[in-house]
Amino acid sequence: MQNPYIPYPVRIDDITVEAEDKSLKTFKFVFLSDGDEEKFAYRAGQFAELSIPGKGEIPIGIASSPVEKGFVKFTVNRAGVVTTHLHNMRAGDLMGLRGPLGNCYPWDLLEGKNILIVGGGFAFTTLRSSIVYMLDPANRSKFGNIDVVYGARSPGMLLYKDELVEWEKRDDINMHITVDGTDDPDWKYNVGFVPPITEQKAPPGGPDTYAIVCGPPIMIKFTQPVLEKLGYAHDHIIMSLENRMKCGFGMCGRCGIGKELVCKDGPVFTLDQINQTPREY
Amino acid sequence: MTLLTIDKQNWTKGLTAAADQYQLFGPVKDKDQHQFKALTKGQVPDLDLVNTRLSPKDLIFPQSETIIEYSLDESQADHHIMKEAAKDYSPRAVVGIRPCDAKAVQLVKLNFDAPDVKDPYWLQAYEATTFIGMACDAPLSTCFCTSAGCGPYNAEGLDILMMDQGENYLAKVLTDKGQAFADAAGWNQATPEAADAFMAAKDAAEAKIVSTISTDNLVDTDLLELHGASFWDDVAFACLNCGTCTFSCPTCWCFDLQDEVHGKSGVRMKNWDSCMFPIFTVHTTGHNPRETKTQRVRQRFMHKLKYFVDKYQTGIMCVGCGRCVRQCPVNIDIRRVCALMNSFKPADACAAQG
Amino acid sequence: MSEYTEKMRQIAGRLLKDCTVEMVIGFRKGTMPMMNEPCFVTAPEDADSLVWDSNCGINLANYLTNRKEKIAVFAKGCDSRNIVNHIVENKIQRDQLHIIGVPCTGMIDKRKIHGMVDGEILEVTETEETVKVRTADAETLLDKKEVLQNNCALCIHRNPVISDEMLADPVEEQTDIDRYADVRKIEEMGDEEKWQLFEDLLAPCIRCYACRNACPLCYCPTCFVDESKPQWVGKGQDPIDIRTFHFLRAYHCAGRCTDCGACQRACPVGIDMRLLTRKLEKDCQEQFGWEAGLSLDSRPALDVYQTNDPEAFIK
Amino acid sequence: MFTNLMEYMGIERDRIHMSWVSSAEATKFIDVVTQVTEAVRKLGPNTHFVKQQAKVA
Repeated sequence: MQNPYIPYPVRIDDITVEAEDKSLKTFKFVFLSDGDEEKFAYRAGQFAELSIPGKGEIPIGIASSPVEKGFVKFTVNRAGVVTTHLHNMRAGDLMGLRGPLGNCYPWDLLEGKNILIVGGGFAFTTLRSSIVYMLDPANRSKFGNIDVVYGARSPGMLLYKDELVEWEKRDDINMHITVDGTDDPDWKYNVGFVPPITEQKAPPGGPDTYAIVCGPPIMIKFTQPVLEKLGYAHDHIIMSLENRMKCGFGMCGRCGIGKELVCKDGPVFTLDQINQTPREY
Repeated sequence: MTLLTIDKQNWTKGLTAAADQYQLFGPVKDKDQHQFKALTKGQVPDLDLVNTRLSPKDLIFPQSETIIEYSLDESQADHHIMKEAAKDYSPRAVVGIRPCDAKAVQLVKLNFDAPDVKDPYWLQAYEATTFIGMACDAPLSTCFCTSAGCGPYNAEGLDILMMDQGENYLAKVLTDKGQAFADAAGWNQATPEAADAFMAAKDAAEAKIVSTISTDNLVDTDLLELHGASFWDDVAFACLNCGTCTFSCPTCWCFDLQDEVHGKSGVRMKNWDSCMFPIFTVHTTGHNPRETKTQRVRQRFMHKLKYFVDKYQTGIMCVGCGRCVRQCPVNIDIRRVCALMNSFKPADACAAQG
Repeated sequence: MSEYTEKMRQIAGRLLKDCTVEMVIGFRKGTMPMMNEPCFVTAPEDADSLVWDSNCGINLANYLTNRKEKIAVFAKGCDSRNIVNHIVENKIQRDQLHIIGVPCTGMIDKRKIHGMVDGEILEVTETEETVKVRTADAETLLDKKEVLQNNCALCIHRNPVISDEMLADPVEEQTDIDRYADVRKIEEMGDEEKWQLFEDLLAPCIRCYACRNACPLCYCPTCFVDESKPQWVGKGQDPIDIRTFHFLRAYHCAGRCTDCGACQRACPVGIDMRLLTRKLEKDCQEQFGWEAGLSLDSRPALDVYQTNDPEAFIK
Repeated sequence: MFTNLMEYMGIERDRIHMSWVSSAEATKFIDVVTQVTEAVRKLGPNTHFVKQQAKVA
């Protein structure tokens, strides 16, 4: 019997500091045992439990993309016991990885459609995974227009800056990068919160256009009416929820919202689905 | 299915014989209450009881259970590698489990033995266990099993169902596992003619259940409207948010995962948790989706009487054992709450908001 | 006791009708013998749901913590002392409260009664002095004094220490009570015997935290057992973790505990954790001459420094 | 009070020691540590409040 509680042993291969305040680091893991990487086959939007013996586990969205082989990446905000410990670990240290867990963005449904991605802060991780997946030469033709609105508090808080610059240069993806504010005179992108920038830049909704939204609650709250105004139906707005989790595969019971479990039935839900559950997330 | 008669001398002898092949658990008297415990060889479970204080769910789902072991000692080759803790899943039998508690195991099984993912610890313990039930001829006034999808002679989840006939026990062998246990115990006096006596006793016992609940409207009531009903503050007011109801409940399965380290070696364990506790859902940011007592109390009742009903379509997540009714320190009564929920009309909610 | 109920309903109705308060906190009839449920009433016509008898042992001060409304609350002697604590500790304001004092002759202990009769108890009725217990096949008349909660039997503050109106004339206080005979007995034991005593006492604990949550003193937003940074106590069923919880919780209540008995009453497995809290109560009395919750003008003993505080423990 | 409670639970009195030592009182500090060490040595290894690997199922 496959034991879903036992993590795959992994080694920290590389650590990148992402944010200027050092609260965000990206961890690149490689699997210690042959075959584990294949078993860990995932799709963009799924998460995994980063498992540190002696400290515990933390559910984190997978930031690397299924088209990237040989490693998996997670961007982690330093907050609680486990993430603080993780931030103090070094390349070469051993730990565990349990997953992939949860559902993913509905890629079969999204095929042939225009995609609007709206992201804020460090919730950009699974969105990065999605963008890399869609931009892969083998996949790009499967999707229509791709628009990305991504905001952070300041330029220094944006994740994956090198990639953002690269994507800006491409003509098969429309990037709308924004920051809440900056005193950098050389800043050549948008300034403003994500919702108004979405209103200005995002394409209108329609049967062939889906929005994927991921960010802090306050951003989601104000982005939702904007998308409605732009003509996005509730079943065309796709969101990824967070709740306190332990097991990650639907046993331990704590992440339930109504009859849905965020860890197993989610974390990805359409706004339509969310509207049918109590808002206990 | 075979019907056996076991005279009471043979009962004790049989259990002693079966103890060679099975680890036996059964109710024993512990101060003012009964509790399920491991039986020493030759020890006879005390079947003259009402309901045990805690359900026997911990025999399969211990309150604290080590699931993973690891070493943090970097001089060891396998340091920081997390491994399944060694467990004993040799055959065990729980003797004298009540039909309500046995049915509860089947409800919990829906969670731990889902089609797509299994909890190996729960499932292996479950599979190793033979359930030998004792029908319930003297229910309490707080028992409401017959209207909770169960009953004093309910056989669901049992391998053997026994009834007390004074001089002897009548045992219905329901499964191969049950037959194997009867063989190990040497119980082989088939008495098919006793079937009528069994039926009569069943009817008599069911007639003794005086407390009932109604659940007929729960399925068709809108989930969100019930969630927004106006009675939750009143229901929750007295609640202390302790874990008594959830810990004594045979169908509550929520748990926590915790690491503990001693020196250089550590374990990860599963501990019972409770939706009554504020920290059950609190995010690292401090945000708590179920911040208030009312929200937590509502979660417990909605889970048992609505979410579960909608999710599995097998009725409510309650077997009517009455433990939470009897043990709640402030007398919050699931029968009363169920009545409120079942008779809820969405118009009430509108009026309350209006 | 039925006079109490009648008067309570009248008072509650009056206070709600004339808008003296927004809510009244009391008890309603329970669904089982020897159980009542704490409840609130906000409409005058609902005042008739209130009841009073010897099954109102839950401490209602526990339901006042951080409330913002204007509240009328029924208070036994112990409840009133905990209300004093609450006011002193700023958990509620004095002017928010209309305290209706309930002189009390003790609450009955359902565990004791269960132990004294065979079979399931179907009905319990009481008079001033007696408790009548009916089971399926017998009726037993018990002396109420014999079935009081242990803390009530030892109570020396049966009358409320603070109130805005009284439900009845004060009852006679018990005198010549030896509150600490069992504590002294433990003090005289050897170390191993003591250790074993608490090992046995706490063995049935299931960590449901009913004792903590029933206690009006335990209002910390996050209890030390629930802290994760740092984590003070293991979360499993290890006996050391269980003991750490119980003795530290008791210590946090030192100089504040009124021995209302809510913890023991709430415990689903019948642990007498008052053996810990009363030891501290005894020491507070001996070392500081302090009894908790008697006056709005003084702070708990461990909250203040006085030059004559004993300091023999500092070597 | 704390010491009393510990003793009440079965922890030997001499295992618990409370002192005020100022940062300037080096010699007092040495004395206190020596005293405590002696007292505890006399009592032998502590057996209570020592958590081994969690004793659970």
